Amino acid sequence: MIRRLLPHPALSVLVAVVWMLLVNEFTVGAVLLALVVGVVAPLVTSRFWPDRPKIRFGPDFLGYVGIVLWDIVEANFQVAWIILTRRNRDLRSRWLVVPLELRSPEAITVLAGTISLTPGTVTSDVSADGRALLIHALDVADPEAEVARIKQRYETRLLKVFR
Amino acid sequence: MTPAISLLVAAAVVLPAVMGAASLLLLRHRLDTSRLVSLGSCLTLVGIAAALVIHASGGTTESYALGNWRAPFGIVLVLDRLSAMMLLLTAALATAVMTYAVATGMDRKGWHFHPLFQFQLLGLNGAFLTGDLFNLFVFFEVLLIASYGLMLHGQGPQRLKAGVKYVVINLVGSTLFLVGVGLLYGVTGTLNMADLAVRVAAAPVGDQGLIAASALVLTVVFALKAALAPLHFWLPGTYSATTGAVAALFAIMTKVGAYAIIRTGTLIFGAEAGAAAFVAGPWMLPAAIATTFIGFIGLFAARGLRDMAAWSVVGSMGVLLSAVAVFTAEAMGPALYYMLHSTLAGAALFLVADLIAKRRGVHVDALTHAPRFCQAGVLSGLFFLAAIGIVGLPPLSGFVGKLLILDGVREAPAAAWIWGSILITTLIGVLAFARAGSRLFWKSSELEGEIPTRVLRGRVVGVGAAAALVAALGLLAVFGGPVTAYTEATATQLFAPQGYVEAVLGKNAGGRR
Amino acid sequence: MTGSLLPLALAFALTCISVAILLNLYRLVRGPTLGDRILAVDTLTINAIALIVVFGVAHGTQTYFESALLLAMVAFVGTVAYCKFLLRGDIVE
Amino acid sequence: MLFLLALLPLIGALAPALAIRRGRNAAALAAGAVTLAALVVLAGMAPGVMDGETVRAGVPWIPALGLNANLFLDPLGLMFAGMILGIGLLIIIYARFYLAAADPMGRFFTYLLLFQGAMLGIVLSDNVLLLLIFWELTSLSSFLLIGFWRHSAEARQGARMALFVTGGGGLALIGGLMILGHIAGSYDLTVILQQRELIQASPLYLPALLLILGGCFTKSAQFPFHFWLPHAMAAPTPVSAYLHSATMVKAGVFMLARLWPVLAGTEAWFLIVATTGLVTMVFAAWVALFKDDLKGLLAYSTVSHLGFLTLLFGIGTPMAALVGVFHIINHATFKAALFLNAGIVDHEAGTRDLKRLGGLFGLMPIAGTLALIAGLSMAGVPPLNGFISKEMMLEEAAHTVWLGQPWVFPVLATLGATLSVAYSLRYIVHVYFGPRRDDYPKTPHDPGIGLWGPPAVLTALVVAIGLAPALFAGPLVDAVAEVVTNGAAPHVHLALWHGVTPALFMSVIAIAVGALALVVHGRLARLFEAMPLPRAKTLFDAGVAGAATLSRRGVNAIHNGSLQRAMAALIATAAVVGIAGFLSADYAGGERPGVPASAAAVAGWIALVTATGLVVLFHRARYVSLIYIGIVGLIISLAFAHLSAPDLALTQISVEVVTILLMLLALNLLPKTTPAETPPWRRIRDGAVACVAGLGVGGAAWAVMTRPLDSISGYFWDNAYSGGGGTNVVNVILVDFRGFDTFGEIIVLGIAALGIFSLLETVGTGASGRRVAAWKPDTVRSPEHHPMMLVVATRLLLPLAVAVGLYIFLRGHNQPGGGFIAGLVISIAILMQYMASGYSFADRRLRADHHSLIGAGVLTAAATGLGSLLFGAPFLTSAFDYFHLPLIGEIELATAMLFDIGVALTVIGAVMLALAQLSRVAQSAEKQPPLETLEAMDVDPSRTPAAAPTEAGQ
Amino acid sequence: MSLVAEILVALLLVMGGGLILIGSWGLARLPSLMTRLHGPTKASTLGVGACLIASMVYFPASGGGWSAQELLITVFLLLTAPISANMIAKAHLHRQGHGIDPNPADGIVRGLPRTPGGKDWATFQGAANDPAPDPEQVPPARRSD
Amino acid sequence: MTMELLVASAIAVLTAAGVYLVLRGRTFPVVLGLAFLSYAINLFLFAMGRLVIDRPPIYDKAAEAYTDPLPQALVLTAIVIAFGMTAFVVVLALRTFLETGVDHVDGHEDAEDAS
Ligand code: NA
Ligand code: NA
Repeated sequence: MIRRLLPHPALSVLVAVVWMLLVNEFTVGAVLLALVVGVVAPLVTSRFWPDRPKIRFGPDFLGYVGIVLWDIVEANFQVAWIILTRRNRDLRSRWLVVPLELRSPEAITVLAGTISLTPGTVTSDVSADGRALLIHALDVADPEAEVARIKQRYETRLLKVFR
Repeated sequence: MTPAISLLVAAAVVLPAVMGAASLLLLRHRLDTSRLVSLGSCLTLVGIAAALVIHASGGTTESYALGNWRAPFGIVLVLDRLSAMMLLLTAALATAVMTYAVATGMDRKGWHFHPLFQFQLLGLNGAFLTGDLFNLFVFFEVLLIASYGLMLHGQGPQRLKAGVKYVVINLVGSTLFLVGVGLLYGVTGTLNMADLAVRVAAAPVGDQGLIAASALVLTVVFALKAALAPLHFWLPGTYSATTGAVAALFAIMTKVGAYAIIRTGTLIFGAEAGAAAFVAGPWMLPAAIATTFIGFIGLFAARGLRDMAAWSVVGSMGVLLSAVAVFTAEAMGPALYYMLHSTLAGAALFLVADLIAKRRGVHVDALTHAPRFCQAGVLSGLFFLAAIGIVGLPPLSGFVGKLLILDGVREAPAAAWIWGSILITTLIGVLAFARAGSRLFWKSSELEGEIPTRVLRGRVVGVGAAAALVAALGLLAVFGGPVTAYTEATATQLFAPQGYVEAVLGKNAGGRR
Repeated sequence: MTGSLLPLALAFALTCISVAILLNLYRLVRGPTLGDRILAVDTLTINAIALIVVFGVAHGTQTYFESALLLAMVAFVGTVAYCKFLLRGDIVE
Repeated sequence: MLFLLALLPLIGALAPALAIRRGRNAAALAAGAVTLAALVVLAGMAPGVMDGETVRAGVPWIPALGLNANLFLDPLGLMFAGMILGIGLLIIIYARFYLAAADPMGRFFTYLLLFQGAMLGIVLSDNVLLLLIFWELTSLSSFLLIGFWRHSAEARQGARMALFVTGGGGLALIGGLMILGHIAGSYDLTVILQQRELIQASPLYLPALLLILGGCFTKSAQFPFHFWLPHAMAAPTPVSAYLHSATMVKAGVFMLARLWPVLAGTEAWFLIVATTGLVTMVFAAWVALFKDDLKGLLAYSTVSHLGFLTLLFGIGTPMAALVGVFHIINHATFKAALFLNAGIVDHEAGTRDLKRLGGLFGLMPIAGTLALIAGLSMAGVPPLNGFISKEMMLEEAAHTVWLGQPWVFPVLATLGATLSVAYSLRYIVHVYFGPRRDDYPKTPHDPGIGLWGPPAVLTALVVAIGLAPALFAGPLVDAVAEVVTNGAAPHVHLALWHGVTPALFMSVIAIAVGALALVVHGRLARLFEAMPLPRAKTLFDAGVAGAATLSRRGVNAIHNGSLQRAMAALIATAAVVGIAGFLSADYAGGERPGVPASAAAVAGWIALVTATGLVVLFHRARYVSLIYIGIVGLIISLAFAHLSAPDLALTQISVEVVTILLMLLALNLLPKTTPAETPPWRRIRDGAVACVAGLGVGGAAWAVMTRPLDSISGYFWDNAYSGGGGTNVVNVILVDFRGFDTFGEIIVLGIAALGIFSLLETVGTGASGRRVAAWKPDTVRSPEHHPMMLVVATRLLLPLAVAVGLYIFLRGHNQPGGGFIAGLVISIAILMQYMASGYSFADRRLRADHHSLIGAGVLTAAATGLGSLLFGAPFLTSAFDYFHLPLIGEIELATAMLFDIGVALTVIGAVMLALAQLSRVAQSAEKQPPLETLEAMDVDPSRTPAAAPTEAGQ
Repeated sequence: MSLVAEILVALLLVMGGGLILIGSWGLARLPSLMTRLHGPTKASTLGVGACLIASMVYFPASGGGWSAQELLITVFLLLTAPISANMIAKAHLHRQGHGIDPNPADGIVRGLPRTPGGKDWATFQGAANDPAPDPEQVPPARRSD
Repeated sequence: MTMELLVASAIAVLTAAGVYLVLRGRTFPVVLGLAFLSYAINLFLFAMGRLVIDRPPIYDKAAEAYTDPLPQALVLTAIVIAFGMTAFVVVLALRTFLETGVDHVDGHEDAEDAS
């Protein structure tokens, strides 16, 4: 019953939070309505969720979010600096291949998104077997080190969040 | 407005809307029920419209405030002689066409015929009743989009090609409509037609250039619908490419344009409108005369009966608008009578053409001689009468209508031109229809054999619907006295727009909020 | 100092965004590839969101928030559709 | 009684059509009975009329027009009615025996009675408009009669020619009579006939006269409008006899007589009418002499005699008019008899060709005798009636001076009479006398009494009037002439012998020379052959064909079906007319202070103009112009946001993206580029039109924006919250103040979706089905259908977007948002799934029936509106209230919200129906639909076993 | 509004505006599409984010209600920007791989790195469960690889 | 430089572009032209309420002046209608192309030049 009513509890929470952000007022009525929406919206869209990723919303999750947010800010300034200062012919832009240990599409997507949002890298494609990401780096001196950094900094953490 | 009458006024728009939606929702796959509902709706509308005509013939104009908001703030429906008459005309035509469509089974040739038909009626009735200029635009769009669907009903390459042209040109027309409406609002600050009449009359001199421009732009839009040359290019292809029943229904579509010209031209841009007073007339008159000639000369360019019917619609619009463009009550009464006539006559001709085309196998409606076909006798008679009606020979209403117009415009400065165009084009029409009929019916008797016809649907009822329209032309002539009395009084009412303004904006106007 | 700092910052931000929009336009016109043009439109839309937000701050109103939210959604859908067309020709399959 | 008389043939016309089921005799009997009944009615009224009483009957028909169904019977009407019915009865009897078994007799008598009724109507009408109705009805019914033998090309052409000429004349007559009525102030003949001075003094007299004469001359086959009449001979002979002796062609003469009191007597009248009559008389008689076809000869003789009559009425003296009246009777009797006689010859001998006839007198003594008498009357030989009226005519001609020349009329009249003698004698001699032949197509003998009886009756009249004119015709002629001349006619004692007058000499010359002419007929015929006479039919046919071709070419050249032309015409007309209208009246510049533009606004403007320019420049590259146009939509949304229109911005933003999706979907199956095909001059022309239109609209916008506005909107501000229950005034206007607009608008959207559905439902059939089946992608395509990252992201976005949609919906009444935008947002969220995960994935999961959504949406909106009717308020009256709930606080419930739900449902239904249907078409175009085998994501490593990469990699 | 808040808002606005400008400047000046992708996806996103945070700070500080709506936009952008970039990159890879309006600056025409698994990148090979691509279908520009 | 000038000139440019494009011979540019005309007319209608910055038509105790809400409502209706029409005409163009194989508005290659 609960499962049928709340097919994706985490999603319900997310939707409820989003709703609260939207209505932007913290009253009992708003919270009640948020709960209703949090139940209803995933319910009506549950058919579009054939598989449910299992996510641990524990300290690993929060840690990951924190690291990514920090990296985003940092990355932006790095890229900004490159844009402002580096001459085109000095750019060491190249392709990187990140082999994946993650298997769930959701996890890979999160990793890919993280890579795109963080310093000088954009996820361009995934291999047809889903075991590697193709990444374009704006300015990288040592490709192997960069790949290793991505795997170590993001993928290992994600492996803990996505089970 | 008494409760009963206001209920009827509301029903004139709500009924087709609800019937259309209901037949979409519930009856999509049940043709028989759809047909019943559709026909029932048409007949009910005839009853409603008849009651409204009787009520309106009392001479008072009344307004119905939608949402209970008073004019000019809310949208009002206005019942006067003209709108009541147009409702009745529409309902009567729709009933005949719907009967024909059901009898011949053409409603099964594509999707959604019945909802589209009802929505078409909604658009027409809304356009005739509304007292708000922007709402008129909305209902123009309703009737246009429904007409696109109906026009393309059954499809096929020719129809699709013609459809593209019809749709695109009307979309540009709609854009122009908004230019006119917007400009008028920008200058006067209102949309209610009665209020516009008041504000245009009171507009400072410095605003009159813009008002005149908007009046003319609106006239161009309406003239496009009314197929006034040089805006008539879309009509022949469109009307001859669609099914007979739809073309017959479309006989009223051009009249919507004429209606809008008459309504805005007498109410908003009437005698009180300063520089914009009847400003469209001098532009329309030569165009209308040219349209008359183009339409009737176009009969010679026709390759088939449906082409001929389409061209004759153009010609009759020319005649109608010639009288309208004079913008006097003396000419408007005849114009209104002719409007009734030409709508029914055009529709009758389209139905007859369709009946003939259905029976001639591969020859369809082409003006070639081909072996005899089934029901040729009765159809030749109907063709003869419909042609007489269209061309304007006695004893049907076309002749009466033309006499009325000749009589009504005789004081106009351009009377000689109008007379000449009407009389000469009548002769051209006679010649063209005589050629066509002689080829279709007489020359064909030289040939042996008879075209085998597949099992024909609507042998009796389909022909009956066409015959009913032809008979209506006769009745319109026989009862010309009461009908012209009505149209004459309507014209008088139109040229005394104070009644309309008072009904919409006065103390007794509808709307309690 | 209060009261003059914010308008200056707003003016600066608005000017930056305006110039950014012109730079996006430059890329739009220059291309050279279709991808560049899609990217230019996408960026322009993102910049438009910033414009709306800064505009809201400048006028002290939050009435335009939904416009920004919707633009974010639409920029995404539009970009995806443009790209999907280049990849497959058919955006819904 | 008069109505009965007028309506009897018209209503009775149904009788033969109905009776034909009982056989030919029944049909003829019915027709005869109707005619006889009418004749009896007429006879009943005749004594009174002869006593000087005018029988009247009338009802107002269309008072607004002055068209009254007024009838009157005076001696002129009586004379004509008598001829119409009397000869009509004879014709009916004759026709019964004349027509072949194969001829559809019911139809024949129906047409004949219709024609008879129309003719009666003309002569009985006391209202010119009523008369015109009957006049044109004679043209129509004669068209049917002439074309009766529809399989014959001559009959068809003759019928058309007659209709064209007489119908056309009728139209001129309409003009003329209406002018006459206009001058006289009434369309009632009785009134008009009293207004001689007024009419002849009017500046409109001449136009009226010319138009009326146009009607009369065409109907009465006056030169140069005579040519239709001989071709009308293709009709069955009874028809010819009827139309060309007593009825149809006499209608023109009747009009001359009827209007004689008000029109005659002027110089113009005399010159036009008398001259036309004279020319026609001589010319037609000359041609008649050389016609080898019996009916052709009679036809031209008819034309000649009609000229004779026209001449008489044209002279303008009362005496001449009296002679005209007399000759109307005489001509009717002998000409009808002769036509019937020609029919007998044709019927019995099998030919009407004079060259193949001769010597029939012995074989057909009865017919021969009748022909001899009637023919001599036509020749004007005493003691027959034709002689008397011809004598009187010559007498009048002898005293007529034409343009100061006294000899013109006498000489030409005598020439006409001479020719008349010649062709009449030729008829008699070349048919009945001379050597008997053995090569007649049939074996001639006298017919039964059914065929010779009717002409015999007429011939008896010929003789009777000839011998005792004062007895048989005198009173009638007297009375009629009295009416025609408005009392000016002298009382004349009609007699065979007038004494030795100039006319007698002229007659003698005519008979002598005429007989001589017959003797030298062969030589004259060669002379006639040598004279190049324009062949009217050829000319007419060429004229009609030329006009038809010319108009066809002209019309087709203008109406080539090109949308571009139509569009250019529309836009150019609107621009020219609109600008001209603007310039035609005063314009004062506005005083409203402008809003300063910010740098961002200028940047936006530059972006807009640049993107627009890019689209125009590169519109042939279709895909990229869709990218450019996205910018335009974006900037406009920004402009709305900037200019205090958040609802508009939201709407524009969401509509924009749906439109782009739609266009991309369509572009997939369309050509990707537009060919360069427009010549430079056209581009310049279009550019010029575009610039004028742009300047016009932009200028109008400028003119309006710079002036102050006094609008009705203050009311909305005052009432939106108190009366509409919302703080977003735009939304309250949409769902409340102007909810009716919105009601129409959602219906437009719904219908558009239905139309799209109907259009695409059949795409798999016919030509388009074949094209879709043969469709090959015209772009290089990546093999990946549904990229993983996209699929995952859009799944997460869906519930969020739905929440956003709900949010936008719920707050619409008070803040920017509302049903329409919410509907679009939710649609976009669903469309995102379609795009990312594919059609079948999404469609399978979306179980809503779009049709039902549209229907339900419209019904919800309508039901909300109808709900107010229950409370006695008008359609769409809104209601709202605030409720206080524990914990939650105050909430507002408004019917407008319900209305907005209808809007949202319709929008979702319409958008989804349209786009889903469109993408379905693309699916059917794919050769190997990968849909069934594929999951939503192409790449999904969680599905692939760990060992898979190495296996699959090889 | 307090001076601290004003300075904070001003700083955020300046930073936001600056980052946006730099992002777009990158879009304008960088040499190839793949490099241009970096500018907007990062700088602009953060720039918008900065503006949004400025707005979040501004309204409560100026006496209006506390508002977190802006956060939602930021989240939304962070969620969608990588996907947009990915799709643009894929479209670009696909077209460059097939030599359609070639632009060698990205190194796509010269050859992309191979995948470790032996299968090609998804844009060129499609689904794992698709049959092996037809040799004819192999992008001509990449055959030399 | 005033907003009025910018808006009026933008309307002019959009109208001109729309007109030029609807006069083209193929359905696709014509549809683009219709879209431009729709943009132009929406702006035009909107401008008829005059230009006002930051006075949205929503009750606000702080604001002492508002924009004219009526043209905004009209434009909303016009946008929706134009959207429905555009969708219809796009599909009609596609359907006609599929049926006839030609995407010329006249159903065949350039009729106007042929005459
Ligand atoms: Na709203
Ligand atoms: Na529109």
